[in-house]
Amino acid sequence: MIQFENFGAAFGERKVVQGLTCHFPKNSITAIIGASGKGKTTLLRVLCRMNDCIENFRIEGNIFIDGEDIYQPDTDVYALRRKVGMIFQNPCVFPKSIFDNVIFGVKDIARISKKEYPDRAEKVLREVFLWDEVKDRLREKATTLSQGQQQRLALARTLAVEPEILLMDEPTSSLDPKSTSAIEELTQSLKSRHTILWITHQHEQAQSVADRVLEFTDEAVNPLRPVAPIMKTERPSPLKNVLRKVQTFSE
Amino acid sequence: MKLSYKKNFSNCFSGQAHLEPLAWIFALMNLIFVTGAMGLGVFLLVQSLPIMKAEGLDFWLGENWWVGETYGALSMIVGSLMVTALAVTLALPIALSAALYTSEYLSPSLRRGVKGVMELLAGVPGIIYGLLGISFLAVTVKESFNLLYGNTLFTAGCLLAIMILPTVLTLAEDALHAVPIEYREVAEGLGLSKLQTALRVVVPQASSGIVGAILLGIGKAMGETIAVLMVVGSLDRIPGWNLFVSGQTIPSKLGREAAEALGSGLHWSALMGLGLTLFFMVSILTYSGTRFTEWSRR
Amino acid sequence: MKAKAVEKLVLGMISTITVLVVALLITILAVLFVKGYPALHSGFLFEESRDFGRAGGVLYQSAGTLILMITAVLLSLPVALGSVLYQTEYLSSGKLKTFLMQLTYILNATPTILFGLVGYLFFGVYLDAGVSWVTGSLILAVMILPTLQVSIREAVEGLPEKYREAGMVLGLTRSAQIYRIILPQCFYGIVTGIFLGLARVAGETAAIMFTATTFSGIQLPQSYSDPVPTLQTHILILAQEAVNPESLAQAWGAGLVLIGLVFMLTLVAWAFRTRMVMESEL
Amino acid sequence: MARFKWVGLALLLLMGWSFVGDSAAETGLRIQIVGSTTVLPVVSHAAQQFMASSNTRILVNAGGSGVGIFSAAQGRADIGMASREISSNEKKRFKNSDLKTHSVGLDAVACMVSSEIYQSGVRLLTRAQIAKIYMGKITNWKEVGGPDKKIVVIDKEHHRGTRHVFMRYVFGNATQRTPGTILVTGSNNEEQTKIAQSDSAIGMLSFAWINEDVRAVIIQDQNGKFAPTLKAVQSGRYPIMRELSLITRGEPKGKIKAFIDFVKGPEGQKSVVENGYIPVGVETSKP
Repeated sequence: MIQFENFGAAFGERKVVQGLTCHFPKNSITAIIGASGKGKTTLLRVLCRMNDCIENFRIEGNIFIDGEDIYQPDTDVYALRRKVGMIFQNPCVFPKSIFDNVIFGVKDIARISKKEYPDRAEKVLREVFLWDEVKDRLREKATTLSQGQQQRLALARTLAVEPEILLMDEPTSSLDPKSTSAIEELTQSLKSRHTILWITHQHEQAQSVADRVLEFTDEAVNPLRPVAPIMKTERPSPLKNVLRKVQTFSE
Repeated sequence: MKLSYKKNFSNCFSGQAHLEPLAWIFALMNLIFVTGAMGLGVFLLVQSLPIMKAEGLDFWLGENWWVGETYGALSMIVGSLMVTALAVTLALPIALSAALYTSEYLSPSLRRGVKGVMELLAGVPGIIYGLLGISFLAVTVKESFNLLYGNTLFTAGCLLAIMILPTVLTLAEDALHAVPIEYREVAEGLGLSKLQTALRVVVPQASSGIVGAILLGIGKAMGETIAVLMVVGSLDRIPGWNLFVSGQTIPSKLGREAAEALGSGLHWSALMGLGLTLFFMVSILTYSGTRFTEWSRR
Repeated sequence: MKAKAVEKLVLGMISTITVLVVALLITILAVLFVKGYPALHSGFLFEESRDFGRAGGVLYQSAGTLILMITAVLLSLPVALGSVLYQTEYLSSGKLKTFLMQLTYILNATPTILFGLVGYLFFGVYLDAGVSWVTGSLILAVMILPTLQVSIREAVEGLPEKYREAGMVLGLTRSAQIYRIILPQCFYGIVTGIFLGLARVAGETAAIMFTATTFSGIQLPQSYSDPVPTLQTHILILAQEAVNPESLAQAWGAGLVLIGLVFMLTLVAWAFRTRMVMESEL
Repeated sequence: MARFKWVGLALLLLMGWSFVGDSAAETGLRIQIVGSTTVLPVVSHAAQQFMASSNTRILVNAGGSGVGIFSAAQGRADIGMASREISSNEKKRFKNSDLKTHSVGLDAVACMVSSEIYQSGVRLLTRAQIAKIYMGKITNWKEVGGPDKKIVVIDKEHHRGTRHVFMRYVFGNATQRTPGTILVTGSNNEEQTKIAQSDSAIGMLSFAWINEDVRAVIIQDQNGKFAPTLKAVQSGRYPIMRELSLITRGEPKGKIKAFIDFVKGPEGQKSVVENGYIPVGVETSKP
């Protein structure tokens, strides 16, 4: 599904990822752990080419999704981003109604007719277990929701455009325990249809949610050591062989 | 380790952006803006070429401006500089100390009140200041300095000082107020008094904003037309060191003769030359201001 | 002890200066009001001026000022909006961006009379529009372009990055990004800019006095090639007659109307700015 | 997005207004008049009356005689107002324009002083004295029999018709440089204001601007003394006289001719008199 080949990324002279080669199979949940500033977020962002607009951001190597190099000059970036959904650390809802938020992406991409909007909204809101909480207040401003609800709303908004890959950048770090477990449970249920990459700081969370773990390490002088303990997976640790280097530089 | 990084795709036409009509419309709008801005300068330059050819350096060094005979802009340049210098000398110390007091000592509600008044006054039209100038200031100047007439360079300078005061004050205050509160806490924690903190910590931190405010004030004073035109006396003569005589500034000269000179060859060109001179003076001021801001940020 | 005394002295000085400045400026406002108020008889705003401004009201002058203001902003807004969005959303070359910023600042500081001169020669003479509504509003449009650009840029660049990114990951095209996210989210910022631009136009005299208005014979422009009466030039004409008590009183009255207009616009801009701040803090 | 729709709508409406209206304006029902501030009051009043009985719109604008002649010659205005003759320079520049002058009245330019000076006894100035004052050779009123006060010499912008006429009388040269000048003014109103505000000023103004703050003095030259009275002017003896004229490019036609005839006719001439000028047809000996 997702294949990094000798991938590296740098902001100007500062390299954040170097020589990464690894594979993420379809319908798997991979947890990515490691200290901050080690290129975890960059790894997710390059998958939907979010860093295109950052001046002096450079990459090397290749990234393939479904066998296609996504950094070709003729890549349809918008189609790519529809295929790859991303959830951020802090939930971001638009100051519009809940309903408008859910169909925000659908509206523009318009793959379904307007009549189907409510159905689509209901479907994805049910998927994120938010339907019962908001079904009576779809016209209210989304900003009135709690943080946990907002994060689930953001997830619903992303699911509504039916991405194949879900990138979650510490989606629970700003949430209370209850919302956290709701999101964790939810992610499990999404596994059947999506390939999920999940950045987290908590090892327990990684172990309970993910099939596999990719760890970005920072070992004193030599920051280059790859560690790839694999949990709850049928296949024995392909990552250990694949992850030759996860190289990070801290300043 | 190879370092042959791919160029990323961050250029303006990333992906399919160049296929969007909106991109082209916006590019067109941008082109209009650039053409307009550059056009202004180029137009002034082209239009003033005949006078440069005819008068050469004497255009800037000549004292006599006799339409149809000779065009020397020195008296207007000197007048502009004197009036601006006077306005700045009067307004700056007052505006800056008031800004410091407003930012560092006033309570939030009082500060908002002062800022409100200043922002309203910064928007009062030049024509209104002109009206105030001819009705009150010119008469006051005439009487308090025992002059024969009130339309002097000094009157114009005072009027400009009052005009730029609110602008400089409110912008300088913004710059001071934007300095994070932590700086002040640290400095006061080290035992500095409030005034020392303000002068040694806050003011240097805000220096680029303050310089910006000052330059904007100078630019505004230099370019003001209508209010100056109404009180300056409009006499094309180098005033020497005496501020209490009538004189002429570049904008007031332009305002008076523009309609008449239109299309009349060398006279129009001479006015354009004046315009170009003014444009250069203000542009250099603005440019050095932005450069200073960049430099001080580093 | 000495240091303390110095500090007290300085503090006393700057507080006195502040009080004096505020007092001076409030006095100016008060003078404007006191001088202008007597002229504001009941129909001042709704009567046309008679006897070349010495009697009557300022109906058409106010209307003319409004017309010029609005056309100028309508002409300027698309260009300002387009060029700012082009610079912030499409352009990536840092050098070009810096250059365009410099250009904006220089244009912003350019004396308004120069816009009048060059604009009149270009629009009025070369394009043969003469002394007219269209010439005046085009000149004013160019004049406020940098003002609008600065405030629109402030709003667009102040938009929290998270909104852009949220739109981006949904696969919105750049155009969609602009009209689905940036324009609605920056609405209050842009409106603030518009009102500041309007206020700037309302206060401008030098650029229009020989390009857009006329002494008499005009009420409302019947076409874009007609001149427009304005409050600003009305005041200028009356002020040149400062000995004549009636005309001077009329000038102050017109001045008060003009200031009222400018203040109103500024206050509306404030109101929108407050809303902008509130929205961005959500 | 809906919020932006009104902007587009307003733009369309406004454009509609300006273009629909333009077709009406193109039918030639609009006369533009520009020029001398001396002629301005006459023409403005006449224009108001003319418009009341006609669907023609007449736009009148100030600017000075130079602007009037120039605008008429260039076709920027239908009629130029001038309070002086077309100079030889202008005749040369606009020789292709076929300028036609239509005299609508006569005006006399007086030498004005502040009322304080007048009251202190300066009632008469000789031509030589005025010349010396403007050349900066006489700088104190006591040299011409007034109080011990410096003279505030007020000049006009060089292109003004009043200045041309005055300077031609005083120096024999319409564009004389006057180093004695202290203040320069533009319109008649502005100069009147400056003379009134000062208490020791001298200046030049049309008779129409004489009032209790701004007084005219008797002028003396080799031909005798000339009091600034309407009688002296009407007798044609007053030395600083000028024609107030309307200038067209080629012979006027249609509405433009109708308006010029209106100004020359009884109603127009009434407004000439009301504004303090002398109607056409009075015999004078021009300088």
